[in-house]
Amino acid sequence: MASIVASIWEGITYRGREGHWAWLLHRVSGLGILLFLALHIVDIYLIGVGKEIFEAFLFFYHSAPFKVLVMGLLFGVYYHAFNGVRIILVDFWPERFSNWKTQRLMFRVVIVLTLLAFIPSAIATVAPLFNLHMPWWNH
Amino acid sequence: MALKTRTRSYGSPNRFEVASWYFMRVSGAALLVLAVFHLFYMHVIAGVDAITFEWIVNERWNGPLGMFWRTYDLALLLFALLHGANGARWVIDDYIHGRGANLAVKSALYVLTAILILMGMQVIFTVPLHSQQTALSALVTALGR
Amino acid sequence: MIYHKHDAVIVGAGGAGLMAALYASKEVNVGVISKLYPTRSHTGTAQGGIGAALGNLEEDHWEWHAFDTIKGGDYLVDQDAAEIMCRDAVGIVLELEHMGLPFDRTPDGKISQRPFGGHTNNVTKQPVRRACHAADRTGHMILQTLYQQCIKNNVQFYDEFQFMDLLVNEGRVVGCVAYEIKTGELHVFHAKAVFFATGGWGRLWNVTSNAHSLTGDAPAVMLRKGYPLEDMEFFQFHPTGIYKMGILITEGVRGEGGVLINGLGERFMARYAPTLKDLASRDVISRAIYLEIAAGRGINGQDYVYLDVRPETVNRYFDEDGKKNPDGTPRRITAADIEKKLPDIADFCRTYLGVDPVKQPMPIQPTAHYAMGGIPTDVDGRVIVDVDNSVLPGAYAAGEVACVSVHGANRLGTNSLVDLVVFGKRGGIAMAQYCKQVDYGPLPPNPEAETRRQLDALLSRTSGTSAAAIRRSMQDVMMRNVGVFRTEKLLTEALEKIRDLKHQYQNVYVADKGKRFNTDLLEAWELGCMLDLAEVTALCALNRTESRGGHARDDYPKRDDVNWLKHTMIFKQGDNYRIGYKPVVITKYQPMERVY
Amino acid sequence: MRVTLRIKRFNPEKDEKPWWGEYEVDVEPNDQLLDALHKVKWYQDGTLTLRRSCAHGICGSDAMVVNGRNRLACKVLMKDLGKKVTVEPIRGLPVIKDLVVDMEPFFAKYRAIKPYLINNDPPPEGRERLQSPADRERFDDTTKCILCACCTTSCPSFWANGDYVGPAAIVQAHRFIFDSRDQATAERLDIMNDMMGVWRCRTVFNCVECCPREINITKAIGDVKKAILEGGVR
Ligand SMILES: Cc1cc2nc3c(=O)[nH]c(=O)nc-3n(C[C@H](O)[C@H](O)[C@H](O)COP(=O)(O)OP(=O)(O)OC[C@H]3O[C@@H](n4cnc5c(N)ncnc54)[C@H](O)[C@@H]3O)c2cc1C
Ligand code: HEM
Ligand code: SF4
Ligand code: F3S
Ligand code: FES
Repeated sequence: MASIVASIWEGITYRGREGHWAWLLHRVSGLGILLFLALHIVDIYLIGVGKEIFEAFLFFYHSAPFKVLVMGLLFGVYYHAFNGVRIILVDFWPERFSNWKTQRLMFRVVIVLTLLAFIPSAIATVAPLFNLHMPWWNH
Repeated sequence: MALKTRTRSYGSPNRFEVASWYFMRVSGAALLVLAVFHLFYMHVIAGVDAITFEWIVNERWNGPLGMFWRTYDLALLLFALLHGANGARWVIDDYIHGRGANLAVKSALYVLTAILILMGMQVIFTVPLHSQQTALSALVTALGR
Repeated sequence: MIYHKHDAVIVGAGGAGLMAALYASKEVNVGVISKLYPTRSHTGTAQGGIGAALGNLEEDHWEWHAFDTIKGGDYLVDQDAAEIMCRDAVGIVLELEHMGLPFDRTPDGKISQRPFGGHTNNVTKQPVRRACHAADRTGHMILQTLYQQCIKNNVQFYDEFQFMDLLVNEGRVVGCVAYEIKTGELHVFHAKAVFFATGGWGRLWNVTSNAHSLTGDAPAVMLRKGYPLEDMEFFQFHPTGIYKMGILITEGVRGEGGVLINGLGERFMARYAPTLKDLASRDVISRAIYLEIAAGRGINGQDYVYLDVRPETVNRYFDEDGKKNPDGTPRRITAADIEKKLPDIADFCRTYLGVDPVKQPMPIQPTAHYAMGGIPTDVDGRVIVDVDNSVLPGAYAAGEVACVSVHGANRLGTNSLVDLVVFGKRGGIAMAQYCKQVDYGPLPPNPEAETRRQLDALLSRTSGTSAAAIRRSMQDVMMRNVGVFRTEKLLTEALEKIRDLKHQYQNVYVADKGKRFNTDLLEAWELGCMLDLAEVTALCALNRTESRGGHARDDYPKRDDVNWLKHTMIFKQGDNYRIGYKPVVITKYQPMERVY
Repeated sequence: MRVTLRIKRFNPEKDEKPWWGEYEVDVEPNDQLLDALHKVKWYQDGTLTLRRSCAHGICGSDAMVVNGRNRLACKVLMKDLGKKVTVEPIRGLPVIKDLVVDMEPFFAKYRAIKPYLINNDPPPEGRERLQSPADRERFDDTTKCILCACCTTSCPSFWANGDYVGPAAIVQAHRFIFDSRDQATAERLDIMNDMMGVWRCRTVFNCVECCPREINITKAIGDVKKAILEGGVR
């Protein structure tokens, strides 16, 4: 256990550059998504069990604290997805993408794309709390 | 003494490791479409508040595109879980070194993954039929539809 | 005390030690002791190349190489040894290639070669491309390749073990004592033979290209045990060290066309060596730089000059000299060529000087570089103990620590790497033969007692002078007084000062009293070795009243073949020294005046 | 200029746990960190322990964590470090004393990848094995490695799992895999194809960012991964 803590601590305190932070975030986001996914499967499973119990769960989903978690999830998935593409490019075309200059640039692109996807999603997530609706929503 | 330290020997080529590495990339590419679109669709295009029991059962899975969505959700479920579970396996191999502990945690991961897959398939195949039906008969129904 | 038994022990894991280990281990059981991990040895810093008359790019013969070596060494070279070296070099370089050494290649796939200081076509007197190279990290590649081969052959290494004493009993070597740095334990190695390959001792000087670890431990131990050291007055100052830091800028830069420029913007080497100019032999150039600086023609009147390898400068002088490619077109160099052929040099300049060699000239000054003298040996690495060439059975040496003598008064660039591999191999083979013929001699009683006494003395004091302060004073006085130019006055002064420092050393204080990785203790012990070598260097320099190669006396500016065509052999006797002489072996090449 | 060095000290002979030593030294802007450390060792505290030899970034002795990042102490200048400099031993290897770590596990991995040319044909008589400049170029980058361990000890995969063969060993393997004279490509790729081989690399790039020889390590690892996937070197 001590060694796990130590190696996690090392991972955080080392002053790496883009690649290091990208890796850390990729790992954390991947694990986070997995946890969320597990939860999500359980709640969807409840559809099969019955309407009441499923809707009780939905109520929990629509609560404000949970929205914060959902925002984390959204950010995590977008980031993980775009960064995953970066990793795939580096892996399959090392001669083109595997050097620190391109790598730093790519990380920035990943962050930009993540934000581009995240910002509308975040707005849509918090909107209902303030009784706002996106124009195209029909409920 | 500074004489030779033995190290773990390397050189047992591991087909599974290559396959899993490859699978992470392939499933990642698939998930890029499946998961990102799923989230964007649910949260921005549809809006989470639209998600109710009726909406899922009647519109998503039984609407005109019902079969499409069921296939989509099944693919998403399988890819995401296998991808995520394999990722988690990597992380476990990274941090948990004791043979016993490593095996125990990984076994737990596999069992949980299996259960989650079954649970997920169960819903996708059985809705809106009654939950008592087995997954198999649901599959037959789903395919026959 | 921990006991080991090997047929042979090799001390030092640079090029010479590894080459010996590789060959000896094929026949007998060897252990290699090194105070550094083998890949940290200073051979790894050698840049420019290894000389061998392969003739891959133009006509060349090993006899030409031998002549250049002898002339470069100002005729103090033992000519039989030089002939062996230059002849064997050809085969050994190919052998290194077969071992996997990644030499640069010619367009038709052969080992690429470049010109280097002092290497000539003996007929046209023009520079010849003889230095086989792997970019500017030839030494690195040699070290790596040899270490790789040793791993392949399962050579037993004792990494981070410091040699401290040689064990001699009944007139022959029976082993040695080493200190395990990690634990502070003493280890006694019982062996039939011990092979010294500990490299040079450039750390005697303040501005040096040498590593901190090059402190001359083995020769100092030999000296103390009463065995002679040969030609200690000859220490090479490489003309182009980075100003103040001493980090070496390879001759390869000048091989590629780089020129030396003084404060007036002149290419001053044209005056000192009209034919070879910037590719004249090292002693000639170091002296020229010193003279320019002394005449106030340093850059801005300071004590350095420029080495200029900017393409525009180089190409201008190519035209001026009428330099041609083999196909007859005028020779040209581009910025990309410099990056490609001298990547590490470019990197050093940017890192340490903030100077881009493609755009700016590099400030340089001569730097203490290479020990021509050392432990005397014959051409098979056997250690010689008197002026009549008697050997000490079981003692071997090769590489920079040894004096065969193939470098005479001044070593030619690329010849050290040749020396390492040729004599490392010959010595390794000869030693293996010897080990197969004899039995283990008995160890003396308490073999580690003398070493323990030395270490205990250093550890026992609770106050005193710091080793660092003494070392600094020694390096300063060696730089100032026993440097490129020497006079009786400077040398006498130096001797006094060194003796005073040796006196202070009796009181040196070691702060770290622990057993684990005690480098404080080892540095103090090494300082003792360096002070001994500093003293004999100054003494031999004072004794030799002529100027020859790397030894330039302002008060005796001429070479004096009548009185001084002989090797110095210095012996320690009690607290005093005795100097003897050994004739120079001359085969075909009669001494002539050296002009470049 | 006056700087403060915060050095992580630990002598298992007498310390229970690591502690931070603070030292003030006067340095020139162009001094190496190694010079500053020497000033401490030589004039303030002789017990400070570190490895060093060549003093110009070629021997690979003095890898350490400087201001949170792996560097060679002799290849970083004081002017680039600021007024307060923290120095720690490299991570992932057991500390012997102060800045000195046990390098044996690192070298054991190096030995494990068969770091020597394997070619069982008798070499040609009286000449070299030919190799075109283009073939030579393929592995040029990885021949530069000085085994300083900066890369391996900056790699999160290695910190997490010391069994990972590590970037330095892969760099060395690359040097032979892509050498046209070497005949053991399949065997080498098998070694690299181990579970603790190249697949543990998560393309973190910490190795590349700190390699003092500026070797593009991640690309070398990528080349090896690709060679395994393609079943050989193309
Ligand atoms: C910067 C530079 C550039 C050079 N360029 C060239 C060039 O281009 N061409 C050329 O021909 N020559 C060149 N030289 C010279 C050449 O590199 C050296 O002379 C040569 O490498 C010395 O090799 P060696 O094997 O004798 O010793 P080294 O490589 O110095 O090795 C000495 C070994 O002895 C060990 N050792 C020392 N003391 C002890 C002890 N007490 N106990 C245990 N082990 C000990 C060390 O650990 C090390 O392993 C250059 C030298 C320098 C400094
Ligand atoms: C959305 C598109 C996705 C892409 C493009 C993607 C891509 C990747 C890739 C390429 C890797 C390998 C990383 C490496 O080798 O360093 C990876 C790892 C991982 N992924 Fe994904 N992934 C996606 C979605 C997901 C989802 C939905 C989950 C969770 C269920 C997930 C969980 C993980 C985990 C846990 C890891 C291991 C992380 C690590 O080893 O540090 N990923 N992903
Ligand atoms: S690859 Fe670079 S960082 Fe790694 S050991 Fe080699 S030189 Fe050092
Ligand atoms: S830091 Fe490590 S994960 Fe790979 S890219 Fe470098 S080896
Ligand atoms: S001392 Fe040699 S690399 Fe720093």
